[in-house]
Amino acid sequence: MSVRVLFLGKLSDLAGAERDMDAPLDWAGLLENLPAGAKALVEGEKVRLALNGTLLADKTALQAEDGSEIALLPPVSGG
Amino acid sequence: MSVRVLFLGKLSDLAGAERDMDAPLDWAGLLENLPAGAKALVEGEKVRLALNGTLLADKTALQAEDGSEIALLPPVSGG
Amino acid sequence: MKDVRLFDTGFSAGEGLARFAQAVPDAGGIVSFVGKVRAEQDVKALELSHYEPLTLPGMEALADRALERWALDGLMIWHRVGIMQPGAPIVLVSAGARHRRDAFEAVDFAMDHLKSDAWFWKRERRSDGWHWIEPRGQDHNDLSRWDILTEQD
Amino acid sequence: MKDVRLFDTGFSAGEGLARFAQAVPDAGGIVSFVGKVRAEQDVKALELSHYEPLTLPGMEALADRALERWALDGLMIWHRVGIMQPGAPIVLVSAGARHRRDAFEAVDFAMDHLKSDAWFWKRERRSDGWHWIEPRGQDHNDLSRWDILTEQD
Repeated sequence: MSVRVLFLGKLSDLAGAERDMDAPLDWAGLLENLPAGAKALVEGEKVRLALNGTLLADKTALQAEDGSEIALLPPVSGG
Repeated sequence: MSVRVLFLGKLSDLAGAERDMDAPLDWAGLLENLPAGAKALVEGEKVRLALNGTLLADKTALQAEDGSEIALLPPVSGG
Repeated sequence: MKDVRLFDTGFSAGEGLARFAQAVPDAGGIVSFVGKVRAEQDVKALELSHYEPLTLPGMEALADRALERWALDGLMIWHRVGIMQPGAPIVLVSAGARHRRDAFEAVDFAMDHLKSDAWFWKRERRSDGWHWIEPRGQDHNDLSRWDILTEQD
Repeated sequence: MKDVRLFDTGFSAGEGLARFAQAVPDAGGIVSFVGKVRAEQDVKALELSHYEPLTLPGMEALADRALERWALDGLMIWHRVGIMQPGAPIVLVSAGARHRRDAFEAVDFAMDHLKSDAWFWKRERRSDGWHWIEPRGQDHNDLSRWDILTEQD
């Protein structure tokens, strides 16, 4: 009963490339399981969240079930 | 004692690719030696004149000596 | 004709260009962009990471938007991911069209969006370790050009 | 690096692109345009005539203006003259630069000027004979874009 959480870009420096968290998982549960540095970034408006390959318009509405994949996506790199 | 006159683009259909004319040759002399169809175009503002590889700002100021080359240049083709 | 690919090993830009030219024999003009890892002082390697479930569909959607917006015979978008040495090709975009303006704009549009709007993260390895490359203001200016044009359409 | 040539026989666009890429190893981006004789209904051949004492110096001057105006590592302008079959390459322009915007603009600028402002005359052979190709309005619009930009510089 777990959810896989992927950390892209510089989030991977703060939280590792991926972590498994207990399912079901909502936004508050996700934040609780993050190291402080990653949590501050993930809470910010610049980090997007994809659930099973689809971007969420409102990441705070996250509801992840067992077997889901969450990706946390910081702003992409420039030119 | 002659001047070579080159006809580029569609002027070559009206006057052939090149003609030799008696030197010295000025603007009036050049026009006199052209067939009527070519003359009308050459007199128009769209045809440029180069003397020995240099464009004349005012083609009516032409003064060509023996051995000179005149090129009559209609507008270039588009795309 | 649409050819969108992600490569996790090196590709030859020359072969890609030749293949594309053969695939659009009727295009009067082909515009191409080849982007390589810059040989900068103290940059040993570049790593491009991505999130595949978004990256490839995003590139496909980008190609579809360009094919819809301009009159193209074909569009190719090839992109590397992984660790690359200086001088290695990262990206190849080619557009073939009857009129060169369409091909220019489509390649320019695709590059602006790949650089700023596609799911790639870059970091450089220098003598003191890896450094993430942050978003650049210029890229957002480049992107906003297209939004303005869209509003005027 | 500047490579400006007129060819009275066919050239390989692929070889030109490969040669240019080798000549500007430090350019992070290379933009290229390849123009070919369009395979149009009833066009058997295209003839491009020129006046060499103006054409080649004009192309050299065009390259110099582009090299002055944009930060380029190199610029290549290759152009065919003579009689060509449909599908044959007519023109190849490549610019290499550190920043892709410079390379895009330089190639676009060079093409606009080659098309409308260079000493080439074209005619097509159709089943009923040769037909001269007249100047096009679009080309003059394309050219005037650069004049406006110059005034704003």
